[in-house]
Amino acid sequence: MMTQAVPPASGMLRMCRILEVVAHSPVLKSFLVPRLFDALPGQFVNLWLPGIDEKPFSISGIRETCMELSVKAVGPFTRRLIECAEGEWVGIRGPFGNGFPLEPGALLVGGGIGMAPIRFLAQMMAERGLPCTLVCGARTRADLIFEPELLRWGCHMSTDDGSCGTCGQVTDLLDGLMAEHPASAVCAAGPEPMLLRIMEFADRWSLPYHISFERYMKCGIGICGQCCVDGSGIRLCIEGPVLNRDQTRLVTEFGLPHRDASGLRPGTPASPLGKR
Amino acid sequence: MMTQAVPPASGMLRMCRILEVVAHSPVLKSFLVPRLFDALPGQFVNLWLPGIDEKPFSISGIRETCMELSVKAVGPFTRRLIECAEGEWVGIRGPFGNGFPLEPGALLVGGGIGMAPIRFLAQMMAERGLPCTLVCGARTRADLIFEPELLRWGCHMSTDDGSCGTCGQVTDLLDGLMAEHPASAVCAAGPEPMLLRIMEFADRWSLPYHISFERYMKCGIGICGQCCVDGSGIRLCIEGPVLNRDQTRLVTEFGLPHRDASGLRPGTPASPLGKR
Amino acid sequence: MNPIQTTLPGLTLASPLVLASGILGLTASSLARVASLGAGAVTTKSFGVEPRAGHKAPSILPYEHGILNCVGLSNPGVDQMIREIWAYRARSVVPIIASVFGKTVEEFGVVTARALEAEPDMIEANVSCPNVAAEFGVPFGADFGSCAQVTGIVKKNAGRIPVAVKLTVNCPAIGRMAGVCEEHGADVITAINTIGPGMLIATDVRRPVLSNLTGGVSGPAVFPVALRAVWEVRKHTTLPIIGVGGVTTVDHAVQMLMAGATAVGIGSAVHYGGVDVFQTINEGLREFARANGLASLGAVIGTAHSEPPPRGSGA
Amino acid sequence: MNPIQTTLPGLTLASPLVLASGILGLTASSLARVASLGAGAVTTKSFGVEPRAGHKAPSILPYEHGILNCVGLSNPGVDQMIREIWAYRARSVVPIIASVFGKTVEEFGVVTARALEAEPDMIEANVSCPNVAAEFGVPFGADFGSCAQVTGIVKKNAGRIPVAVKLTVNCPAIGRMAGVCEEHGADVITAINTIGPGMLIATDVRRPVLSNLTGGVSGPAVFPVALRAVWEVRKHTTLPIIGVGGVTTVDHAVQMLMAGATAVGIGSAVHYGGVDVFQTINEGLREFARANGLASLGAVIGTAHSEPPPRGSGA
Ligand SMILES: Cc1cc2nc3c(=O)[nH]c(=O)nc-3n(C[C@H](O)[C@H](O)[C@H](O)COP(=O)(O)OP(=O)(O)OC[C@H]3O[C@@H](n4cnc5c(N)ncnc54)[C@H](O)[C@@H]3O)c2cc1C
Ligand SMILES: Cc1cc2nc3c(=O)[nH]c(=O)nc-3n(C[C@H](O)[C@H](O)[C@H](O)COP(=O)(O)OP(=O)(O)OC[C@H]3O[C@@H](n4cnc5c(N)ncnc54)[C@H](O)[C@@H]3O)c2cc1C
Ligand SMILES: Cc1cc2nc3c(=O)[nH]c(=O)nc-3n(C[C@H](O)[C@H](O)[C@H](O)COP(=O)(O)O)c2cc1C
Ligand SMILES: Cc1cc2nc3c(=O)[nH]c(=O)nc-3n(C[C@H](O)[C@H](O)[C@H](O)COP(=O)(O)O)c2cc1C
Ligand code: FES
Ligand code: FES
Repeated sequence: MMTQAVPPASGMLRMCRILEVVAHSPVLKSFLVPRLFDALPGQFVNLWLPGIDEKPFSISGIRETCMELSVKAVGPFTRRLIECAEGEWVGIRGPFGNGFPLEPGALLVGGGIGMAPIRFLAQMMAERGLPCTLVCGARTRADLIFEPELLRWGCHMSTDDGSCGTCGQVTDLLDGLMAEHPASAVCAAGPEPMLLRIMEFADRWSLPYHISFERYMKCGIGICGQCCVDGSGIRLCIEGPVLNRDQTRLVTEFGLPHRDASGLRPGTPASPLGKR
Repeated sequence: MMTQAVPPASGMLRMCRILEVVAHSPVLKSFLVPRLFDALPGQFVNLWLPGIDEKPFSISGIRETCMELSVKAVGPFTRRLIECAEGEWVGIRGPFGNGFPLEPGALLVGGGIGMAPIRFLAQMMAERGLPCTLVCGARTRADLIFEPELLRWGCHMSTDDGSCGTCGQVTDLLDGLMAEHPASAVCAAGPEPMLLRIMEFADRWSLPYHISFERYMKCGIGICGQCCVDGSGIRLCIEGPVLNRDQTRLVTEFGLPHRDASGLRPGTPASPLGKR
Repeated sequence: MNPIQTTLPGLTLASPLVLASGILGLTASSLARVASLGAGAVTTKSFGVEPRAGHKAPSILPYEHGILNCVGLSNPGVDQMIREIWAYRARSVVPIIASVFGKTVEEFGVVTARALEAEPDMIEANVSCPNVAAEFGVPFGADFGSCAQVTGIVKKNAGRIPVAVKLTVNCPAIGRMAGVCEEHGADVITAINTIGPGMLIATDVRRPVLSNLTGGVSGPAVFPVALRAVWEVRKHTTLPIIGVGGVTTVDHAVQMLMAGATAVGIGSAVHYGGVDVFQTINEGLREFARANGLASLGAVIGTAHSEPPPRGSGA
Repeated sequence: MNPIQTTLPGLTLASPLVLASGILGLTASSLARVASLGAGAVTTKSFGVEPRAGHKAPSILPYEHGILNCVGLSNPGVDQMIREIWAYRARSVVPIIASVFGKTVEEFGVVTARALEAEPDMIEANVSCPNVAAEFGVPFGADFGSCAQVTGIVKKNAGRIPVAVKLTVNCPAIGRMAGVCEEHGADVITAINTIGPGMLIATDVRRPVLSNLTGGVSGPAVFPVALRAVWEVRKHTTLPIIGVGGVTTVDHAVQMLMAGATAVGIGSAVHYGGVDVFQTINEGLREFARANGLASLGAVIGTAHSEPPPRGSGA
């Protein structure tokens, strides 16, 4: 009768005020909130706008007393979120997930808003004096967040329209960089087509890789099953969102439209596949 | 939302088997159970006989791996309890209460089954090399538990019938002892009439005293109010069972029949005292 | 001005914290001690016409997340409790609520009439006890009709003294039940009593531990359930509410106020925070008022109702 | 011999631990993973005829002693769930229970009939959803009549597949409710669903946190309530019981068995003990069997009923 189950505190809500808002572009902003906990690059939080909704966001950086989240307006929630001002109350639950490993000599690749966790990873590796090569891509210069910082870290950049760095896709840079400075591993976050090309690249060079996935999430604490990837059934909110090669290979839904809040994958036929 | 109230574990039930039964007399037995926790002399536990009832008992001693309870058969529960054999399961909740202070040079006085906590106190003071004078009394030799041990500690004894030690009441010995070796304080447990005489004695010699009280108890965790003494309202299961002079002086029900399980004091008139 | 002062019908409380019934509420001395330690009002143990020893021990059993109890309405009976309340009133000016119960509707009337002899500041009818007259002995508080009857008879017998009805969450709809009480004359709703009931089994001996097999659950485990109940009562009535159930922290107390409670009951928290819990939470509430620039905590009562969040997308 | 093997109608389970509905039960892969990690059976998320997004977030909110949820029966609908069960069956031999719900009695019938296409090992009717046809939309499981109707129609439509009815403790008397289910053809009782519901308020913003304001409570806080419910069901029926609610330790699981459960549901414990909780508790149960010289855990099922302790002295 005495075997105590101590609830891990991580899933519980904490309220805090937004300390500072940094606008990168009209649709891209970073929010500084108090550093409520320690976290690893790749881990994420659920951010609650009271009365609105709660959604997952990667931690994009941690400083002594504050923590940063970087948001791209893509739909109702994120559009509302980027209107938030300094001093507004938000709820935070987390940190959730596993995070990236810190691999000296790794190639860190971020695409679009996928730069958020990669920036935190680069920051932490720089702090610890671990060498790495940073590569980032976006559609246009306006989508590039953290630009000054990235330049300081000697980041290789590409934009689809050439408005900053190389013209083309971030993956176009990789083979060249690899030939110059062989990397030890690849850590990447970004849109799924980009991730697919990065996986091909890593396979080509036999590099270990660690890739951050996004799926619809609800609980963050590993019980609702909403974020389980087809194939292995691995929960991205616990065992992910960063998966390694072995884990990624088991994902059978790569590139398919994501399951929605009901668990349905858009586009799946309405009638069952058949009977045994 | 995160302010956690951590429940103190002390009120929770633990099950264990009786390790050994020591019969002092047909109505007096000691039970050795595993040492489930550390405790101070004067603290007590609630002992549950599955399916029967649960009652409070002082801890009468603690050794490396076991803990002792000493029981006198006085009613249905204790009569059943002393029939229990080695290997039987009992439930234990505790340790409850405050315990005696360890006062070097104190006079430790136990009467009847009140020897239980006093014996533990003597044991602990001996272990710590703290000097003390031990006095104990009983109606007859058959009521004297721990006799061999007491003799070893040079205990002064009295029995009402003279069958062991001085003939008379334990309190008769005190003035003489005090004249010989002035004590620093008195720690006592036993029947209330004896305690009353000890308090008078201590007042006469201006000695601090610490007296263990018994009242009807239910919860042991300070919420039911069953053990609150009239006057101060102090809870004997938390702030007691050991009270000092200042606390004892506030007890207005000293020597009255104890409140029963309903909270009623036997003998109180059935109609209210009157109106304002 | 005392920022944490609150009012209940006919009463001013120096603190919103009310000692809940059944906790340290058996004797004048115990009640007076709790009053002196910072309670804004104290409630007696529920009493009936006759003394009751209640169930055997173990009748109070903490588990990791709360406390189970089957004390079984043990109480020394109305005669003795009149004396205790009387003695309490000689010692403390802190308001005292007399909690009463009956096995029948009539008994509720009788015990209320008798309790008046002690001139308590409020009568609280504990309707969680089983109605021995009803089929299956369901509690008065689980049935709209019996709850109405009890409220009516207690109100009638209480004269000018305000009446609280203490509801259980084990009923079809606590908000509507509160509405029924309001219609039948209740001045205050106290919500909630223990929930469940629950059971714990000692596996080594393959037996339930509580002497009565089951016991009501209180303590931090039940806080969200109590908070929801207070919220519902507030939605359905305009009566002042004493919100009870699992309150162990300052934040819990503030949540209760925001859900609509005018006062906040403190029961099991005495186990978790000691008798100092009244002072601890009072200080926290004062600090909360200060930090939020509130002249009075009254300003937050019911505020969580004012902007209902949008409903989820599901039906 | 596997000492922790247990049986439910038509099924042999290698472990008494059953993944509870709504936990990791949305997809074939997730269910198969849990099965491979030691569950004796798995239950799908409850599904209805149509996909439902459920309530907005936060819809799942842990507090210190348990978890609140208002996911609102979100599910991809019967078509998709048939595919998932189908895919699961291609991957795992561990029995799968299809949990179904409807907004009306008829819908329960329809979804059951459709679910049969996937040939699950058991159908579990989740009667905790509100009956939209009833006054005040009380849940089917809170009303003897509606619960009987649902049981009847699900049983009729399930053909030879055994039917479990999953009861809520928010009903007048769960033991009698189980009796009603038994009379109307239920083969198994699953008890219990979440309790409460509960609410939590974020005091800084003076708002309830859950999008739907309130949510059902699960997790260790509710264990004693679930245990008592299982005990009552056992008292009133002879049906096998899947005991669910707050089980997070080996001792909890053993208590459930002793109270009368044949199998033990594991839900929120996945939060507290990780997905390894199945293996952890299985090992503990094996050790329990060994230490107690039991060839089979079956020997302890219901044993806490065999020697009812004497009643307390109170009435
Ligand atoms: C682990 C993780 C980390 C993320 N990190 C960031 C980040 O650092 N910065 C950032 O801007 N965005 C991040 N996102 C994405 C962010 O959660 C979505 O952009 C946001 O939820 C969209 O909500 P909406 O209402 O604005 O748009 P909607 O129109 O509702 O949705 C737009 C897209 O976001 C996805 N989405 C919506 N709700 C959820 C949900 N509950 N969980 C997961 N995906 C959802 C939808 O599937 C859709 O593809 C992250 C997502 C995950 C899973
Ligand atoms: C702090 C404390 C320490 C004690 N230590 C010891 C000890 O070390 N050894 C020992 O033999 N006895 C001890 N007792 C007394 C012991 O609890 C009672 O003897 C026992 O409860 C009697 O139960 P019964 O059914 O045998 O007798 P009953 O006939 O029921 O009662 C006999 C006497 O015990 C008292 N009693 C009964 N129930 C309780 C109860 N729940 N709480 C308190 N008193 C009760 C009654 O008031 C009565 O005076 C202690 C009591 C207290 C309060
Ligand atoms: C040991 C104990 C005894 C109780 N006795 C009574 C009682 O006599 N009358 C009553 O109305 N409530 C009684 N209650 C219920 C409390 O007043 C309160 O409603 C409940 O415990 C929930 O609040 P809490 O979590 O703060 O304890 C009792 C509770 C406990 C724990
Ligand atoms: C997030 C979540 C979702 C749930 N969804 C369902 C459901 O769809 N159908 C159902 O019958 N029970 C559902 N339940 C209830 C569980 O199956 C279980 O009965 C309850 O949580 C108590 O068990 P636990 O304490 O082990 O979690 C859900 C519970 C949780 C926490
Ligand atoms: S978000 Fe619920 S399991 Fe991952
Ligand atoms: S025994 Fe309950 S308060 Fe002391």
